[in-house]
Amino acid sequence: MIRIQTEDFDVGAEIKNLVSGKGNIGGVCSFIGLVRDFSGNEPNGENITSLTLEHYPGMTEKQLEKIETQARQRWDLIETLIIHRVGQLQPSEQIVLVATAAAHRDAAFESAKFIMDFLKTEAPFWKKELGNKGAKWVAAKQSDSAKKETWENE
Amino acid sequence: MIRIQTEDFDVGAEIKNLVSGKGNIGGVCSFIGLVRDFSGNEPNGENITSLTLEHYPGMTEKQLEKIETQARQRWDLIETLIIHRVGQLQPSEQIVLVATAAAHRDAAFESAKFIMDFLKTEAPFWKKELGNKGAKWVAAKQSDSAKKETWENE
Amino acid sequence: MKVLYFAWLKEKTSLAEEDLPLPCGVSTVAGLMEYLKNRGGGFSDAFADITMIRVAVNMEHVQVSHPLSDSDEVAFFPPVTGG
Amino acid sequence: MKVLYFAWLKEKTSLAEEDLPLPCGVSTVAGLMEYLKNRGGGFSDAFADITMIRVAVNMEHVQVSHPLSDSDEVAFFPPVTGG
Repeated sequence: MIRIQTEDFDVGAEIKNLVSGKGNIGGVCSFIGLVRDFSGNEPNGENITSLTLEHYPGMTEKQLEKIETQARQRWDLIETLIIHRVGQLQPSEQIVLVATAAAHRDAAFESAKFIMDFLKTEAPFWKKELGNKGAKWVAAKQSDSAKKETWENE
Repeated sequence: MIRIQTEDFDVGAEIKNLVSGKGNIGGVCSFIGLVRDFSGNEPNGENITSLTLEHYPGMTEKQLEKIETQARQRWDLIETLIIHRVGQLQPSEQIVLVATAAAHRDAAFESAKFIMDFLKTEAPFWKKELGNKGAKWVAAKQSDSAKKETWENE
Repeated sequence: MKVLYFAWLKEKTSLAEEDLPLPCGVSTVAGLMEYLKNRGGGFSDAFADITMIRVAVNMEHVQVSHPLSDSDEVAFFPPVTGG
Repeated sequence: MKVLYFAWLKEKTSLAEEDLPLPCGVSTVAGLMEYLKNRGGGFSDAFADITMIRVAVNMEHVQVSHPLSDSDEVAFFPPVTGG
């Protein structure tokens, strides 16, 4: 399941809902991405006060569904969940939740990692940081593309 | 942190507590192990009605602490949590929670997997299944030892 | 053709989206980018370095050599930074 | 010496733990297992196939060649199945 929303999410409730009524689930792996809080700790003395997440409605869902489908083709999964927030977020707030449920733990771990690696490079979200030194668009990491390519070459 | 307990745990509250007040956390990876519910689906028609978890008090904590220490030596982790239940559990109940918090997602994913792989082979817990065809001690999986050895040979 | 701009491309062009006929002589994404760059002002700034820009046609990531038709939805944006 | 039994070893020996002097002539875990097996009854059954048994001395996993002293805590159990 895929959800794009401005509101926060309750990890415990989401996972409980994901596994409820499906007795063959042996394990759930989840990843929660948070807004890092650098208050006063940025190397350049910058203080980030908020983060704005922009996205491309329609394409976001399309890309996340494609990633979910690929994960389900690659591993034996019982349930998958991707929740991604958009709009303005404060330091320490939750940004993303990916959860995968499977009979066996390896499938759960690997697929959650796979979904995060592809989400980071394929899903059209952009972060803008607002700080005491002004606003700037976060630059993409080369390491994220490298992680995606590792999966493609497996 | 390590906790052995008979009571259930609240995944959302545990993760919230883990990250609270630590702003440098960028991601949390968690794994939840559940009692699988085979009601009527066991190949031999067996119906498992409950699971009893026995452990070796003292050694359990010692082994889990050692695993946590090894994970922290291997990856740059901000927080780690292991909760394992003992006593009698029903199908679909939660057995174990492992959560790792780090600045970057790879450290969180890898260390949570590492902790689960070592917990499965080093922590002195034993499962006994009670079903309509009687009680039996669960056999250890060869694949779990193989996973642990993969880490040791890295 | 519908053209969308996101993140700093939206800021530099001062435009989130526009309806545009496929310009005469343009048949690929690269051709459209060249056309937009020559519009001047914020567009010249936004499209100054096309190595900084990623493109989707009909919500799929494509290369700049991708062909275009008048019914396409084309989006320009920087490398994504979600998660 | 404190000796502990877990899971089906506890069931077969009908014993969770006992205090035992280090038996004369026993200096390793293997020697102790041989001694316990020769006790007869449930112990013979529990220690019939020692490849099924894992051992901890002072709460650390050890091989059967591990030496024993009278102050040790020794535990016998099947391969672990937690998680």
